[in-house]
Amino acid sequence: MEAVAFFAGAIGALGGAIAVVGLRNPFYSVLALVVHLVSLAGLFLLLHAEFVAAAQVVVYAGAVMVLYVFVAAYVGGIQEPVWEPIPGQRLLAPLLGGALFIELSIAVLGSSLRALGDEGPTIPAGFGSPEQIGTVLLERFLIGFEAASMLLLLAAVGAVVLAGRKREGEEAASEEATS
Amino acid sequence: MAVEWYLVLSALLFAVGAGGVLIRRSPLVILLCLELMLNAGNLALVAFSRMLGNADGQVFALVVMVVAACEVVVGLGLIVAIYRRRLPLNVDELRGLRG
Amino acid sequence: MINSVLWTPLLFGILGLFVPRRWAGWVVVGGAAVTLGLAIGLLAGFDSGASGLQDTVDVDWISGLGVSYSLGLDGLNVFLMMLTALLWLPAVAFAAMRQPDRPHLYFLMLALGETATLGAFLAQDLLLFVLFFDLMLVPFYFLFGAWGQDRPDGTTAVAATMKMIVYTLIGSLLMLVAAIATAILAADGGQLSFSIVDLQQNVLSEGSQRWIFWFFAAAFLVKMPAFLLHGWMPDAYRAAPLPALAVFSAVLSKVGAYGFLRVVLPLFPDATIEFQEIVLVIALASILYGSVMAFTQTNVRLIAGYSSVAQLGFITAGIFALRPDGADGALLQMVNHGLVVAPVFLIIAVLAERAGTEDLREMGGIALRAPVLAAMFLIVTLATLAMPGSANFIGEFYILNGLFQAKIVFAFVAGAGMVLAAYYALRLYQRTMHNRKPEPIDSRDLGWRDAAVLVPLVGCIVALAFYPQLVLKRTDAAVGNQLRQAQRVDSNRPLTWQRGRESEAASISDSARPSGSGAAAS
Amino acid sequence: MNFNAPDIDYAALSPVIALTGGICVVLLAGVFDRVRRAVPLLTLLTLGAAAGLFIWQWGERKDLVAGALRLDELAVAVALIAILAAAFCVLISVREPAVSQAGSGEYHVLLLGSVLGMTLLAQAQNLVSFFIAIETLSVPLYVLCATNLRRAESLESGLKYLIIGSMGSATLLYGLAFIYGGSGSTDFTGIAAGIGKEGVLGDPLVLVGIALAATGLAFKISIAPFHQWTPDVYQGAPTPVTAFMAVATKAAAFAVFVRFFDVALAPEAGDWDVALAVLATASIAVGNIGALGQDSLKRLLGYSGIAQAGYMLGGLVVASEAGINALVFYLAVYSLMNLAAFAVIVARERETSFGDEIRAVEGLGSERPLLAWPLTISMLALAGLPGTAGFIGKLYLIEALVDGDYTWLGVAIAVGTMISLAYYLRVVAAIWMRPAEDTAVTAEVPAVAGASPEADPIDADAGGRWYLVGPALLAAAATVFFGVIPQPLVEWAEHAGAALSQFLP
Amino acid sequence: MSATTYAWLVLLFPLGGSIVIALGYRTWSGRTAGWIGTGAIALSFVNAIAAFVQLQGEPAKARHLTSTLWDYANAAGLDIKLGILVDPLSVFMILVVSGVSMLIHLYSVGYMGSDRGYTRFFSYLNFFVFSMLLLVLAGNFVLLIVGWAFVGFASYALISFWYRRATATGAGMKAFVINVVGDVGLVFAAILIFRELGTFDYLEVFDRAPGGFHTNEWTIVAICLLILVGAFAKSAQLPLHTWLPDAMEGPTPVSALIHAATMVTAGVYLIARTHPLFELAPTAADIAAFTGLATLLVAGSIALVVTDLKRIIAYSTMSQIGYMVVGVSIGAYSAGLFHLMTHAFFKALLFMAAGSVIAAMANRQDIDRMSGFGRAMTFTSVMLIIGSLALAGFPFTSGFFSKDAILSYASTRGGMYEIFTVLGYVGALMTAIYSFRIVFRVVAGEPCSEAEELAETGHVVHAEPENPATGDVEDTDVGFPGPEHHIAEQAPTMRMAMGALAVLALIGGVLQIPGVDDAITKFLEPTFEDSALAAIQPSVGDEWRDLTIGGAIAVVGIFMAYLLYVARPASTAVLVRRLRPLHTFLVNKWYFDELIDVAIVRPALAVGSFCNRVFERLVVQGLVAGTVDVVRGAGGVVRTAQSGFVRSYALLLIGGFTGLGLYFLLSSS
Repeated sequence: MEAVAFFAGAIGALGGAIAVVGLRNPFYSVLALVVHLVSLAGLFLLLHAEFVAAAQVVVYAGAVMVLYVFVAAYVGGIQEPVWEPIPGQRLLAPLLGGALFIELSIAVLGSSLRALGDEGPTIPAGFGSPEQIGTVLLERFLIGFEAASMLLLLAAVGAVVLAGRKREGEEAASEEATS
Repeated sequence: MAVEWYLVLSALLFAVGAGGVLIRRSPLVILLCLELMLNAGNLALVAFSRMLGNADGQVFALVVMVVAACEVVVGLGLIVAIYRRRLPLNVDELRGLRG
Repeated sequence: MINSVLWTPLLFGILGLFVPRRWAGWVVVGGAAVTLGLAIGLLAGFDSGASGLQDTVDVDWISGLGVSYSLGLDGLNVFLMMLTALLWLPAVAFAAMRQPDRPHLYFLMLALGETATLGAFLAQDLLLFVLFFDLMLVPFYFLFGAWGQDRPDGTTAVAATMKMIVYTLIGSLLMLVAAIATAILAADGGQLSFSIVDLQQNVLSEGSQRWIFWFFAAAFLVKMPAFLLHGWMPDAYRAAPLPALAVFSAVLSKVGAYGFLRVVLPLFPDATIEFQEIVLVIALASILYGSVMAFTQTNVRLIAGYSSVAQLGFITAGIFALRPDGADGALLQMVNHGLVVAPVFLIIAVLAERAGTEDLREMGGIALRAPVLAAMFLIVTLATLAMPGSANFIGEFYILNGLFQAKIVFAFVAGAGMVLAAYYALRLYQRTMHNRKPEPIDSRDLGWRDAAVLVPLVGCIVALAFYPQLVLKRTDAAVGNQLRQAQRVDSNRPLTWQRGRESEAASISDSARPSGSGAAAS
Repeated sequence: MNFNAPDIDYAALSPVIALTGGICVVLLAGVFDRVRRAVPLLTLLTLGAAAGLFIWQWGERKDLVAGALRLDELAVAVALIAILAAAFCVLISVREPAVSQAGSGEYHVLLLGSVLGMTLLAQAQNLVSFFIAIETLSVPLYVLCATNLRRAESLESGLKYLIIGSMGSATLLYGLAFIYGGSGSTDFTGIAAGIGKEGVLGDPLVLVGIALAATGLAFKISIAPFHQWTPDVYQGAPTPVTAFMAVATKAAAFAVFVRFFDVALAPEAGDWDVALAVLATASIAVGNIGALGQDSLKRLLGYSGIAQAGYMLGGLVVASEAGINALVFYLAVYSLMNLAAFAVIVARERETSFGDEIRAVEGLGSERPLLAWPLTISMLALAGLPGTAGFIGKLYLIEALVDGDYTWLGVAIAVGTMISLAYYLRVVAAIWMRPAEDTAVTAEVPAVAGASPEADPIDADAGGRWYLVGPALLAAAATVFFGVIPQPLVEWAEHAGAALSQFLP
Repeated sequence: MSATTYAWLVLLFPLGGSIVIALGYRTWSGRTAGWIGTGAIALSFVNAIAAFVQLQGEPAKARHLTSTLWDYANAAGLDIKLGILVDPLSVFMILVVSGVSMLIHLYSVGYMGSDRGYTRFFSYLNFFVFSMLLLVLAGNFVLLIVGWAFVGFASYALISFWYRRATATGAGMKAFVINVVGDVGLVFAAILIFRELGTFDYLEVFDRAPGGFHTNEWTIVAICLLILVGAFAKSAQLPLHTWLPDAMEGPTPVSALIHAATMVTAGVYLIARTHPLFELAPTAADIAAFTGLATLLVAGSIALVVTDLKRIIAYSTMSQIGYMVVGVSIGAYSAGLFHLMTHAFFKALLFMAAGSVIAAMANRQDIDRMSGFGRAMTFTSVMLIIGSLALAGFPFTSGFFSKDAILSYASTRGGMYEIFTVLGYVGALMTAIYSFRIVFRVVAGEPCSEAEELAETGHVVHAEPENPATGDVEDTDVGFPGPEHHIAEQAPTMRMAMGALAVLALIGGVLQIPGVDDAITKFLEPTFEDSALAAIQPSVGDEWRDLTIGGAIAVVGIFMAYLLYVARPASTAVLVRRLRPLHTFLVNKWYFDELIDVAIVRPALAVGSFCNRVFERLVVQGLVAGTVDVVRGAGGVVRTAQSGFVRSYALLLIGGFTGLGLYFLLSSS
């Protein structure tokens, strides 16, 4: 049962990922990413990470993806030329991707850590529950938590700076550039 | 299922994401691919967390989600700024700086 | 006292920044004069019999790194200090009379150059030595680059200077690594010290000595410059402003040779003996190649430049004879060559002003109405070619003697250098001063101001010719000191003269043993 | 399940808190037109307060907030460097076009945010705070790089930095995940204990994790072959931001690099030291070679930064107290040297129509000696010539290297320095040995032929403004001062090394 | 005052004279400088006489006085003192040198009267005398080398005295460089002596030498050969002689003083001085003797054909020095030195007379253009004849006694040394012929136009000054042979000097007439007392036999010259035609210059040009350029990689990681 769930999730996550990379229209890529994220959330559930899975769906697939969709709609369809201007890139990119995968897999499979080979230890009830996560977060990772909030603030400020109100003179500059 | 499986899947996702950055030219899609890579990391973290029976990894994964969100926000902001500035939304054409 | 000698020039250089342009140069001249006075004071108080350091200053500078600010005088550097102080004065005065543009910077750099050079000679801490050794380049980079002349063929002064700096720093930086390695290996986990005297106590293993030796040698040989490493010299010499070039060629090149004596011989005796012949070959190649190049050049600066290559070859050969007579001669010759080359370049400046060219083929007949100039140049020329009767001859004689006793074949080859020297030096004199005067050349005698610069210098050459013992008396003890390590390693090398037959017998019995040096080292 | 609130040492956290408070204040101040002019001042005050509090905490060595952070001299030293760089950046940002583009409040908030990230990073002692801090450092920088929205280069540099930076973060994250998996802990000391165990030591999982983490960190400090963003981003970003980035990012990233590798990964030191040494050599080569023939000063400094990072990495490779001392010393010196140079570049950028091209400083020696000297000293110091702190820094590094049996890396530094002379001295030559370009004089006319239409307005007196000349002179004077009297700085750096000595292998 | 004090004074006056003249170069008007110079040398001569008197006052055994001023260079075991040795040999030399110098100075006061470099000339000339005296008085080898080099320099300075002539400066350079070769030889000799004996001091060296060396041991032979390099370079012996004929570019008094009377004989002095060493190395001594013999023959043969008046005399000088070298090498020390002295008299006289003639010819020196000066310049002609008679060894002139003393000694020593006697007579025949070739060409015959004008108007011809060697028109400013050199007839000082020398040349032989007296041998005895060879003395009968043969040969030679140049003037042309190859060979001076050119000068220049054009450019600069190119090329690679494509940066990042990861995987256990 668990295996089936895993493979379903894995296929969803992988398929989504490949679709993100492979689809020509960015809008579809965004949608594919949503599929990927949701599948991943399923895998998180299998790993007893309920809170993470929930956050994944709510925050990520929900909020963040909405941003993507907006922007994708705003900037419109972007045509990517088929012609590859960088010599060797087309050959090397998949090659390196493959090599990367092989290396990481060797690291995982070649590791002598016993725990890798089984499902993991029996875990107490409530592992991964919001309560436990909350406790760990506030007891041990308070700084991370606080910093993350500052980071969000800063990112918001950054987004405002970059995409926010139009400032005087900007139109003029952009007109100049187009003319 | 053994944790290995999750990790191998994570590695595959990481590689796919990396490959995507290498071959896609739309900054939007590149951002998506970066998401893929971070998510691969998250999967690994959660898998290890399961393996170790230790919730640290899950908390880490949550923090990574925040980070990913921040990167997305800033990245999208940049894309908008570039678009407003009437510059091509193709990373290959953004090569005024080189040499 | 020794501190004030070292820092006075720089102090005056900085003072010079705050006076009007016209006076900037003269302030630095004043500084050089004060320095010379102080240096003479030090020389007067120098105890010529002692072989150790005198007038020492030793304070912690960077205790964390084991570097101390340590200065001292001994027979090795007392005359090089004098030489520096002595030559800087006329060079600065010569420049001050000609009022270069941007005088503030110009004279600050000259002053900094003097301090750095004095520092290199006086430093008794290996790292301080390296520091000053590198620092010397900075002012000359500015002087050559900013006040140098571009060549019609498109080589700019800046490019030439750049080549010089990069080239000479190759060695210097390797030397920095080597110096650090020396101290660390010698400390062997204990208290780190760069003091040269301390380092002499713990000689490194032969393996370490080998590479460290070459790192140091690279720095010193490039600086001189020695054969094959002189690639920077032609361009830099052609670009440089002559007053700066005078001190550069006269004094800075000596730092390399001095470094061999001060650092390499006592600290790396095994490597020194091992590589003696290689260095000697380089030295001889420098003598021959420098001479041959000097007599085929037509640019007057290059003749002087290549002649320096040859002369420094002699000096190196003297040092690497690894005998007191050779080293004494080398030290004397350093002083002599400095005393000679500085006026040569100043005279070249004077000649170029009269001829409007620096090409030998377009010069001639300047002696016509310039008897004083001709006489000065003649004396300098004769000293350059080490005419017997000059102190230069005594220097070369000692060097040849040392070389002869150490490696007879090398001595004969070096002897050929003396003949070639006669040719190129005299050729320079003749082609500029004698023969017919091409029309545009202005044969004017020295003005009183130039004479005031040149005549005392030539006076020094003549005075030293009468009494070279002035130098030898003071160097002898220290030289013996520097060679002690090498002697210890190679015990069959006699310190002073022995009856030929006795030393022959000694060497036979030594070679009968399995390994003379190995036995001594254990 | 009962909740045990972690023990929070407010005194030790006070600098971080001050920074956070400052961010809020500045953000608010930026919103109101009345007080907007005071934003730079407020920023400086914030930085000053943080610096003061850090200095107050100097000498403390303790774990904070359940071991997430560690306050020690290394952290304080690096945080001070970052704050110093930020303060310089605030000064040289006055009248910077990018500030008005981004909005003064936002610009300075981002700056302070980045500083906050750096101070956290310097103290980070577990993987989560490490990762979040490095992102807090980076994300504002991505934005800052792009703040000159009118210039295509600025946006380009922002995007490039973001893409490569995120990729580096992802790699780092992946590595951290592996290390977490291998060691079972997120605390540095726990990791050290975990990977030091029999059976884990030398495990491929951990080693590949180290490789991934090394890649991510090496990217941050511009180590070849992960350096390629550096020249482009340095050149494209607004110059004050470049200055800040070049100095502070490097310092903070080095701090965590040291803490992570020399503490957490110390048991594996025998595996990573050679690899990092090779990377250091590669950086020295690539940085120095790439800088030759560059016409853009910022780009040149970018490449030079790659090379300098290579030198500094040596201090980490040897994993000794001396190495850390040397590294911290060099970081401080490196900051001074670069800040002086960037201040001058900013001045010339505003004063002439040549931007950051090397032409902009031609004839500077006779035109503006007060700018010429700092740049000259900076270049000579970067080249490691004696009389400047750069020489002492190299000496310190090489000494540590030789002491740690990495003499060949010391030789590589020497060789790299030789090559570097060619471009550093080229700048010096431009300053002193060339006449001023004619067009530099006609600075009043903004749109000279060939100038880009995006060219920022020209301020013909920029070279005389105190907030540009002052920092430049100050940094240059400090460079010379510590070149002549290095002992105080050496002692300062020695504290940093001593702070880690108990963890070192 | 002791002899050494006088000796120091002997040195002091010329040096002081030189400096005083030089410093006052603007002050001295007219002939003041000449008189100061002459006076200084005269004082020096007086002191030399005083030293001689003092030395004779000492007992014979104690006639080796040394005196040291100060330590010159004393370190590392090399003890070099500024010291002199006063013994009969050095006193003999200072007498000859200062005496002849004084007369030549006197001559120059007149002769150089209108030269614009007058002061400079006397300063140089005084300096030369100082140097020469230093050379002979030096008490150790180093000081000897100093003097040796100083005379070389003085010679250079005076040869290229008219420095605007390229030929003069070239000749000066040649002389100097060859002399430096000699110096280097001496330096090595000194160093080798020091290595073996541990001292540079003459007396100590001679003292230790017999104990230090076996006869003909390689070291002592090497030392002697090195000394010979010095001696031959200075004394113009084969193959280092080529500078001497060219040295005739100098003013004639210079040729008389330096290149005839004094400096060139320094080699002879040196061999005599170091005779204890040579006697330990008979092989070296024989080499010296045979070289001297070869030189005397070669030079004599060349002198028969060259047409430049001064060059004939120069070759004759070489030839005569050959005799002296033979003499001192085979052991005839006093005879050799006796010949040195008489040669100084008559050769100086000859040069002075030649100078007078040349002045009358407006500086032309080709004897083919001269004739018939007998009437126009009676005094000069008489002097020329006296000098030539002495040179030819005409009975009872000074040359007659001195030259034959050498040959007589050789025949007495016997064995292979007979060769020297026989070939020495052959040389004597040539000497007689060429010396009277001069006389007959210049004095006899129809007066040439210059002679005629002089005889009729009493004025010397004023021609457009030209370089006798190249025919170029001279630049008429300082440093060119002044247009009005004086002839003896019109200059009393010249006449005084020549007259004195003529007397000496005629009667100088009386000092040592076999069977009558042997003043020189007696006087020099203390110096050579330890010599085995000096003890060999030909019997009076043998000597007179040889003198008779020599006298006969001289008469025959003069007669042959008469036949060739006076009785049948056309016969020379016939001879030249008949013996064309021989004549060409001789006129080209046995092709020595060409040989040296091909063997040494050209290779050196070729090496120089190779170094300059190829080595410096390709290797030395190539080393730099190559490195720069490599670095630049690498820079190109780095900058190409920096393509601006962010994706390629990402690629490198991933690639870099892959490599790094691979390394870690490989290093994992």
